Order: sequence, then structure tokens, then C-alpha cells
Amino acid sequence: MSDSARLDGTRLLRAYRQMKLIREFEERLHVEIATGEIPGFTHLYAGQEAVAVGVCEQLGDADYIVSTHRGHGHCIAKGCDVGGMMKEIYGRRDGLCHGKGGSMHIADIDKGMLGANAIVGGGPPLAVGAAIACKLRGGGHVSVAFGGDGSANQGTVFEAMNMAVVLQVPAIFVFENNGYSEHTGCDYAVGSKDLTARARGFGLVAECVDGADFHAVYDAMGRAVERARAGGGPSAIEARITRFYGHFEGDPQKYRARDEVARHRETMDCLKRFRERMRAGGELAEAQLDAVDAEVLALIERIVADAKAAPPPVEADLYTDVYIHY
Amino acid sequence: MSDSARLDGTRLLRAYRQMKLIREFEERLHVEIATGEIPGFTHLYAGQEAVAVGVCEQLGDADYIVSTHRGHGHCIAKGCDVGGMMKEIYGRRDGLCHGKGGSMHIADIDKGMLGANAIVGGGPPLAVGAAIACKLRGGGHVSVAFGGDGSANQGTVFEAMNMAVVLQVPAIFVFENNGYSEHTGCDYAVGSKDLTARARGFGLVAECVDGADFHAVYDAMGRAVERARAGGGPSAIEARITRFYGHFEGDPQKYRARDEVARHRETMDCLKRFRERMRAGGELAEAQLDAVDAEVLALIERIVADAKAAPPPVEADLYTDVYIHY
Amino acid sequence: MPQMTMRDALNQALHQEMERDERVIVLGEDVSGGAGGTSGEREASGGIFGVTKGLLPRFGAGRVIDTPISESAIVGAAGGAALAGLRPVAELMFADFVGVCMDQIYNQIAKFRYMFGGKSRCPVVIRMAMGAGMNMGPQHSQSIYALMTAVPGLKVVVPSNAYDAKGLLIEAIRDDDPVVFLEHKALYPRKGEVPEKPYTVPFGEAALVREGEHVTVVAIARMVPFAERAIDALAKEGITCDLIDPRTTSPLDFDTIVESVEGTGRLVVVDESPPRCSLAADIAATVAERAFGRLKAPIAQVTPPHTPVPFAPALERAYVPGPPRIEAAIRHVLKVS
Amino acid sequence: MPQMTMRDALNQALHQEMERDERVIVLGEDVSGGAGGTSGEREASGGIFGVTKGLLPRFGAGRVIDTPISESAIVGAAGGAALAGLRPVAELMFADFVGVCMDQIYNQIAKFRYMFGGKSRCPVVIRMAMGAGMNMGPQHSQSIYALMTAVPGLKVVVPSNAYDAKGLLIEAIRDDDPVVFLEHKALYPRKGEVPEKPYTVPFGEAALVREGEHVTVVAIARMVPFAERAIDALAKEGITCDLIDPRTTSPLDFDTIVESVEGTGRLVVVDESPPRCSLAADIAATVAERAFGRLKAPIAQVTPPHTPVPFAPALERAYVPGPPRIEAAIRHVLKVS
Ligand SMILES: Cc1ncc(C[n+]2csc(CCOP(=O)(O)OP(=O)(O)O)c2C)c(N)n1
Ligand SMILES: Cc1ncc(C[n+]2csc(CCOP(=O)(O)OP(=O)(O)O)c2C)c(N)n1
Ligand SMILES: [Mg+2]
Ligand SMILES: [Mg+2]
Repeated sequence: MSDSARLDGTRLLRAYRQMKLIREFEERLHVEIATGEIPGFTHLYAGQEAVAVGVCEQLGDADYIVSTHRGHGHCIAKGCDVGGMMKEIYGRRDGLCHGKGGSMHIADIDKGMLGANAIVGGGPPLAVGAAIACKLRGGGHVSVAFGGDGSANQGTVFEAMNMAVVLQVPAIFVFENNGYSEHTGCDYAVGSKDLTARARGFGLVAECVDGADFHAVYDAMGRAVERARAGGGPSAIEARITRFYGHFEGDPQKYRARDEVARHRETMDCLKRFRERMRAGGELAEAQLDAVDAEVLALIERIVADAKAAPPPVEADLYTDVYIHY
Repeated sequence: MSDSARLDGTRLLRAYRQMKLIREFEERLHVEIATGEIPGFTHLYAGQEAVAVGVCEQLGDADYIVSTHRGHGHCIAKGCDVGGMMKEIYGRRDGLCHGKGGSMHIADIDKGMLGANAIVGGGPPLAVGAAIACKLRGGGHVSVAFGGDGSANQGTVFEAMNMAVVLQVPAIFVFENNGYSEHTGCDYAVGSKDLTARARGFGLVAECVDGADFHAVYDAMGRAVERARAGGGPSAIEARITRFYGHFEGDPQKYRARDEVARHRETMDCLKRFRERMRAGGELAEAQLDAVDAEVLALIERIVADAKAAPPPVEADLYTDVYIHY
Repeated sequence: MPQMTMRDALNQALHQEMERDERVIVLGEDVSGGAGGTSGEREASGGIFGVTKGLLPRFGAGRVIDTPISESAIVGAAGGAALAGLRPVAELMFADFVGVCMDQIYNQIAKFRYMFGGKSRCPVVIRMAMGAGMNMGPQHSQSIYALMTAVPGLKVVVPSNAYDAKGLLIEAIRDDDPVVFLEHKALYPRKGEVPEKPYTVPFGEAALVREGEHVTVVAIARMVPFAERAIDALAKEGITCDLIDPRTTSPLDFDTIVESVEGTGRLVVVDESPPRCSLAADIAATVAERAFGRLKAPIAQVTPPHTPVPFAPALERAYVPGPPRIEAAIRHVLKVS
Repeated sequence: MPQMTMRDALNQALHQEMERDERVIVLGEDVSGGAGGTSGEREASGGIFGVTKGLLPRFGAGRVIDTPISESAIVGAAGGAALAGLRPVAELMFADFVGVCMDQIYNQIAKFRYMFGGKSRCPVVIRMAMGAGMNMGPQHSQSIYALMTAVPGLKVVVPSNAYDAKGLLIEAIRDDDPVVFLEHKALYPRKGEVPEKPYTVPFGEAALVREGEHVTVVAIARMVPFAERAIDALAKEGITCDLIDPRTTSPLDFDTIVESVEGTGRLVVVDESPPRCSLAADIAATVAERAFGRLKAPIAQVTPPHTPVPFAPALERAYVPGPPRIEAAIRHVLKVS
């Protein structure tokens, strides 16, 4: 029996809620960013929710993840406080990072979330380190590096994969292949055109899954986590997925076929797919899911209002937390 | 018919002479370094000669190579002046780099030798660039990156391989797998334990050859060069080989089985193997090879004497050639 | 003369030099964009800041090269291509990304000529967008001119306006040494008069942006327009300043600065990077030595604090030395004797 | 007290801290050596400079980790392990190799705590061997303290002797902030008295190595013994100097230097890295500002020229500021008034 077949209604409902929460968080940001009130630049995760949630539902607080510039989904899936996240994105003083990091640097160490990362390829070496800690402590915990198809061409990522194999640490490399790095297609930038095979070349156990299918991601992750917890070493998972928006907010997406996103919204929407599956299997009733939708929308409403009302940092904050002691 | 089967006596004799010249250059350095007269630290190429020569005999002056910290063999094979090299290693004013670079930085741009490199993994990105130039100019020239098994774990090398595939440039990555990076075995440091397969994962056409067999290297290189010159893109060659000395001069080699080098000197000596083959095939007479040996030894004697007698740089040299114009 | 943004001036320089010299190539992530996309449209990007727009349709994919996210390979390829006779212009997007390709810049490209005893030339230009002011956070906002200036073998360019940007970029491309070309991203939209024809601005010659008698102010890149504002405000009170824009930090035109300080006796250096081992310190130390005895007040360094660049607008504004801090520093050096 | 080389003092510090705290791990290339070799012998190396010798047999391969040649992964793994609660000591072998892992140092490890709003701690020590003097050529001889000191979030240590080396390394390992620990390779064999027991030397407190009245000399790492020689030679003529060894360049004990200069009125700064945006400039600029009016002569910076480190012994000797150049600089500042 696959892992996902063992998920009860409560767990399924939670997974759905997590995906829905990410989706609405991002959809709302898409609207709010257009107003100009949100500083900096922001990369939305909408469309990729089943990856973050499928992966993180296999993890606990003592497992680690490292994330990317497109990190909101990973943060939420790993349990970061969404109110704190929204405030951080608005640059508020009581944001998760006190307004110092912003969208691309959200972290919550206590939740095992070792940070979004604005440097493509910055995270995977860190994940190997966290995996070293897991292995040394012997508690059976694991460490996950999220990365995009584009990041998979960065030298640091290759080094991390090789080192994880050499040290046989419980690290799992999750490549979210959404087809693009910025405005360049994955088919162009990945010479071999096959991330999974390339990862296998490094000696990793690797598989490729449909990233819009929560169950598929969850099960693949289950296999990787089980192997890692048992001392079987690192793995890679490539999740084929799409992003519903541009690379960053404001991207005119001229590199995409006119109907690409619309088509993907039809066929690759993890929420729709999840609902259909529940309908078919009967594990969850429509009404339960609708109730989650309503609750999530209300929550987003509230955290956006809170974030807008929250005060910005004060000048004195500029100087704190550079060092613990100096 | 393989490329090597087409080599006439003159070409074969030249190949032998190149290998012999490298060997004696290094054997003599081994002796001279022990006297303390040679500054810095030096990595000897002895044992790997068939790789440098097998590769470079397929190249002309308009083809490029980039080399490594263990670069003497590549330099000689690509046609650098051995007298200038010896003086450079001794830190003399009229050394190939005027004494500024030393053993690890010998270069000769006119010969297409873009430099030894003391940074492991420093060269392959450069080779991709030279390959871009070759492709753009359209003359059918190629660019070769030499590297060790250890270098193959450096992120820059992975990036270079992927980029070469993406751009379909005439770059050839030659990995000299001598079993060790410094004091660590390749079986440990390369997670997949298979450099060739890993290169294939990058979309490179890759093959593995016996690096002590000049003919095998020459033929594999012939295939790669032919493909590259015809616009067929990059390749990788792994040459399994051994080094006859330590990582650098002074290395006690505790990581090697006691009899390893002695055994390898028996079975993996490219000069012996070449001589045997000539004996079997009758392409070259013993006497011809003996004459080369004598000529090479005399040459080494002369260039060492010259290097010892040559004057060191003067203080004014310190300030020149930082910029062309400043 | 046409008014043009700094972005367009840089774009024009690239067009003109690629036209003039077929050895000039451009490479980097999304320098054109659209490769491998599903729309079939190339030039989906033209550079994330739009500086390389129009090059692909004009010069083709052989000379305008989109790359994977592999900065070491990008910069290294530029270096190797330069050794092999091309004149590559590599784009690094954000200057903060030097971290993933620093070796190729500081150990390879910068050192080739010296290491090889003068036998090579490596005419590479590495363009990067630097600077704070757009709330891009700690890893996308740094000003790295000190890091680059410290490296023997590199030349470092820091234009503050459209005119200089075009002339300096053409100079950089024609220069036979490696050049790090730092474009402040907040200055891309800054407009100025820019001649249509190609021209060069020489390296190592500072521009005297304002002339005055009481204080010498040296400012870099975006700090130049900020200093202009501070100085123009003070001029109304009769306080006048020399404002010097070095334009290149390596080589740096110390002579012009020292000469000015010998007249004014007072110096304010405005630098957008943190204070330790900074360009501000570099200039202050050299001037303090060369104009010793002529200084009527300690040299004031106006820099951000020793912290990363924060994200929140309120913090970033406090981080970047703006006109009020520059004005205060000028008043301060005038008060001390 | 036992006489010990700096190498052995560092080795002892590692042994004692690994003994004391099981969260301390060591990782890097050949920190033990022999993995995958054909002899079956581990600890074939003990670190290319011998500093990590004996750790593998004592603490095992779980805590003494040999790695592939992948510096970004090494430093990154150290950073990630630190975020996850360990106290890693990463060895980078030659400091010149920062180029291939600079991002992990300056954009990641240095910035975590700030970017994350104070929520993380990253107690990493990155050890590297720096410096010229062994004819190792342009890519194996650099002194990178300015590069590291410029980065907010890093602490930077530059021991000049065995006693300080041990105490500073123990302090570094116990420190909760990231520390770059720079060991001058020409100093490894330098002997000094070193207590057997663990002890710490605090960061940000300079050592007064010589006391005198005419000139203040500040020197870093290997420049300290060179300055000692110059100063001791001059003492025979009645010229006496304060010699200050900052020991850490971030934080840097400016107070001790300024106080000394207020007494002597003259300062010579000796730095082994090239002059632009250097630590010498950093110290000179700050002292020129803070001791303005007390300086009787311009501050002299004694540094190598703006060139890479050359290979040939004759050139390298001319490159490195040795005792004669230091002596000349001291005489020079004494002549000027
Ligand atoms: C080292 C580095 N290079 C380039 C960038 C600019 N950049 C940000 S995101 C991105 C594309 C990343 O693509 P991918 O890994 O596929 O992630 P996705 O955006 O698709 O989620 C690039 C090039 C960066 N932030 N860091
Ligand atoms: C970036 C970098 N890391 C580490 C070193 C130190 N180092 C020099 S050679 C070497 C081993 C290289 O192994 P390999 O690539 O197999 O080449 P070989 O020495 O066997 O020829 C190492 C680790 C270096 N010079 N550069
Ligand atoms: Mg992507
Ligand atoms: Mg090897």
C-alpha cells in the first residue's frame, strides 16, 4: 500500500488546506503587488503547491528544508506562520524576519525551515550540512533541498548532490521543474534535457513525478524519506510542474505560448485534481473542502489587513542582529 | 581503420619522443626537487604521458587546451618550449612566464596552451569559452579541458560540461583518473564511482579508455575531435591512469598500498607498452627508439643546466604585466 | 543632443561596438531570453534590466548567447573566449552573484597576464547591476566596487550618468585588460544627454561635477546625484563644493582629488558600501597621506553601517547615504578646524 | 610552559574543543586523508598542513569528515550544519580558494542572522591558510583579510603566534557567530610558549607586542614578527615603537591603536595584501580621522604593490614587506614633521 493510500480524512483535509492556503496566499499577493504597496520583487509559487505540500507532509519539525527565491509555498508547507510571512513580505517590523529579509529570505529555524534563498543554488549545500547534523545525531531525521530546474545547472547544486552521495547523508533533492528559469526554457538550459537521469549519474536514487498530483509527490517523497531515515542515503525527486504566473511579478512572459497558462490551469491545477480524486474516492466530502476554502479565504483577508496595518521597522533595527556579540 | 592504425613511422616516433620527453622531464625534476633548488611546490605528471600525448597529437596550434596544477605533460605535448618551461620552474627571468607563474601557471597562448591552473576546476569554464571562439570563427578547431578525477567534483567543472552541451561547442573534457585527489581515493570522492557515466548524464558523448595505452587514447580522442570539428558538439573522455609519484613532491603516499607504484610501473608504463607494441607490429625499430631516448636525455641535461645558469628576475619585473595599460 | 536613459545609453554602446567589431560577443542569463520557451518568441527578455535588448535579432545567437544559471561557466567562458581572441561582454545580472564565480574573476581573468609573464591578453568586460534602493534585500543590493578594486589586474568602472555610461562601456570593450563594469540599478532610468555617435570616456580621469571652494566631495555612482542634491542645497547658503566623480575606481584619479583638497582643505567621501576596507577608506587614507598638512578637518566618510542591506523600505532608506547625510557631513567638516 | 609550533597549538585547540563539545565537527579535503586509498590506511594526511592530525583516530569519521574537492559544498555544509545545531570547523586549505565558495561565505553564512531577523545562529569556523613566502605562486599565496573584513556578519582572526593561535581558535569555536580564521602558512612552524590547558583569547582586543614612544606600528599576522625585527633593530639606535597586533581584524580594536597614536603622533601600518581597499587603508583612514590633529606625520602604509603574488623567490621577496621596508617606513615617518 502506498503512503498516500494510508492517509486518513484528517490528514487529507490538512494537505488540501495547506495547498489551498498557499494558492490563496499567492493569488492575493498577485493582486496586492499590482497596487504597488509591496516592496521589492516577488516570485509566486501558485501552481506548484502539490510539490511543497506533498514533500512537507512527510516531514516533521525536526526535519529540515532549504528553499529558494520562490519560497512562500515551502514556508507555508513547513509550518511557518502565515501572518508573520505576510508581514515580512510587506516589510513590517513584526514580520517573520523583522522586515530585514523580505519575500526571498523567510526562515523559521524552529520549524526546520532554514531559509528561502535569493541566490540560485545557495540552498543545496546547506541542506547537505543539515543532513550531516541529522546523521550525526542519529534521530532518523532528514534534510530537503528544494530547487528549480534552472538551479539544477548551478555548480553548487552538483557539488551538493555528489557530496551527499559520498557522505551517505539523509538529504533529498527536490527539483521543481516548472519548465523555465526566468525566461529560458528548461529544454534549452539543461543540456541533457533530463534532470532525473542527470541526478542518477551522480549516484542518487532518483525519480520523476507529476508535480500537480499531491498523491504522487507524497508517495515519491515517502520512498525517499523512508530510505533516508533508514540510513539508505540521499535521493532526488524531479517534479514536473508549472507556474501560473510569470517568473516574478511584472514578467510579460513572452516566452510562453499564449494559452499555456490557461491550459495548465485546466489540466495541472493540483487543487482541482485533488478535489476530483476526493470526489472519485469519497474520502472527503465537497462540503468539507468548501469549508476549508472559506476558512482559508477569511484567514488571508485577515493577515493581509494585519500586514497593512502593522508598523514598519524603526531605524534602530538597522543595526541589530548583524552579530550575536561583537 | 582506427586513427592510430593510420599513423606512419614519423608520427609514431614523434609520439614516443613526446612521451619520453615528458617522462624524463619529470624524472629529472624529481631528482632536482630533492636538492631543494626548485622553489614552490610541484606536481609531477610521470606515468600519465600517454594521455597528454594521445590527446595533443590530435591537435594543432589553432586548437586550444587548458591544463591543471599537474600541467607539465600537457604543456610539452602541446608544444611549449621545454627549455622555457624548465627555466620557469626554476623561477628564472627568461622562463616561459618570466618567473611569475612557476610550475602551476605555465602558458603559451600562441601554441594554444591557455595555461596550467592552480585552482582545481579553474580550467574547464575557460575551455568552453575557447570552444565558443572556435565555433564562432568556424575553422573547425576544438578546445580541450584536462582535469583530474578530483577536479571532476568541482562545481565549475559540472557547469562547464552542461554549458558545452547547451551551446553545442567543440569542447572535449579529458578526465585523467589517476585514482586520487591528493590523498583521497577517487572511489571515495566520486559518489557514483563512475566518471564516464556521470558525464553521460550531462548529455556528453563519453567513453573510458586505458590511459597507459597511447593508441587507445589517440583513437578515442580522434573520435571526439572528429565529432567536434564536424559540429557534433562536446565529448568527454575518461582515461584510467596512475601517477608514479606522490600528489606533490614530498608526499609520503601513506594512502597507497606499498607495492602499488612498483606494480603500476610494471604494467601501466606507457613507454614500455608503446615499445612492446612497436616490437610486435614492427612499425619502429628498437634502435630508433633508443636513439630518441638518448636524444631526450641529452636535451634534458642541457635544459636543466641552462635553467640553473639562468638569471632570476629583477625587482623591476615585479611591477610589469599586471595590466597592458593602466 | 538626444536625452537618453542610462539603460538606453548602455544598450546603444553594445549595439555600436558589436557592429564595429565582430569579435565582440555578449553572454549571460536571459541576455536575449526565450530559448526553449513554448511561444517560439526569442528575445523574450533582452536582459533582465533590458540592457541587451535588440542584440539577438541584430547579431544572432552565435554572438548573443543565452546561458544556463552557471555563473562560473559564464565568466570563465568569457575569459577563455577572450584568451582565444574574442572580446566578450559577460552579464552577471546582479553584482551580488560574484560570490558564485569569484574565482574566475579574481584568480583567473585578473591574473592571467601577470601569471603568464605578459604573454596573454584577456579583453573581457563583466557587466553587473549593483546597488540598493529597490528593496531587493540583502542578496540583491550590494555595491561591490571595493571588492573588485582590491584585485590587481582588474579595472573597475562605476558610471553615474548616461553620458559616462556609454563612453565608459565603449572604452571598456575596446580596452585590452579585463574590466568589471558596475551599473547601479537605480540609475538605469536616469536620463542625460548622450551623443548618437560612438565615443569613449577614458579610464582614470575623474569628472568635476560641481566646482566650489569650501569642501571637496567625492561620490561614487548613485551617490553622485545624491551629492549633487546636497551640494546644490548648500549652495543657496553660500557653501560651495567641488564634487568629484572618479568614474573608474581602478585606476582611480587620485591626482584630481588631492589637487582639489589642497584647495579646499576638507574632504567628504560618499560610498554606498559598508565602511570596513571600503573605497571610502581607500580614498580617505590616500588623501590623508598625500594632502597631509593641507587638511583643515578630519576627512568624513559617509557610508552605510557595517550591516547587510536590509529589505524593508524604511530600513533601506536609513541604510543608504542620502542627501541629508551628505549635507550633514559637509556641514560637519566645515565646523571642525 | 611547553614550546610549541603554531601548527601544534592549533591542532591542540581542535583536539580540546572536540573533546569538550561533541557538536564540534571538522570537515574539508584531506582533513584526515586516505579514504578510498589502496593502503587501507586512514589519516594518510591529517590536513595538508597537518593541523587536523590525530582527530580522525580520536573522534571518528562521523565528526572528522573528508570531502570531495567541492568548496562550495564544504562551506555550505558547514553553514547548514551550524544552522542545524552543530559547531563545524571547515578547512579551506588555501585561502585563495575562497573564490570558488565565496557566495556561501559572504551571501549565506555571513548574512543569515540579519536576513532572518535574528532568529538563527551560525557558529561556523572557516579555517584557511593564507599568505606568501613559500613560492607558491599567484593562486596560492594571497592574504585575504581585507576581503573578509569588509563583510558585515563575519568575524576575522589573524593570529601571529602560537599562543594567540590556540586561544583564538578556541574562542572562535565557542563563538556563536561565523568566524573566518586565517592562518599564515609561513607561521605554522613558528614556536612559542603555549599552555597545555584550554584557554581563550578574546576577539577585538589588540596585543601590545612592543612598547615605545616614537612611532606606533600596527602589523598583521606574519608582518608582526617582521615588524619585531625592524623595531628591535631600531631600538639599538634609541628609536622605540609601540607594536600593536590587532589579532582580529573584525572586530578591530581601533581604540588601542588610536590611544597609542595619540602618544606617538606617528603611525606605520604593515599589511601583506595589495594596497587598494586594504586593511592598511582601513586602519589609516580611521586613525587619520580619530587622531586628527595629533598626527605629526602622514601615516605610512607598508604593503606589497598592486600586483598578484609572483612565484620566483627574488620577486616574492620584493613583493612581501620585509623588515627593511618596515624599518625604512619608521625612519620615514620620523623624518617628516
Ligand atoms: C546565482 C544566481 N544567479 C541568477 C539569479 C537570478 N535568478 C533568480 S531566479 C532565476 C531562475 C531560477 O530558475 P529555477 O531554478 O527553475 O526556479 P524557478 O524560478 O523556476 O522557480 C534566476 C536566473 C540568482 N538569483 N542567483
Ligand atoms: C579549488 C581548489 N581546491 C583544492 C585545491 C588543492 N588541490 C590541488 S590538487 C588537488 C587534487 C586534485 O586531484 P585531481 O583533480 O584528481 O588531479 P591530480 O592531482 O590527481 O592530477 C587538490 C585538492 C586546489 N588547488 N584548488
Ligand atoms: Mg524553473
Ligand atoms: Mg587524480
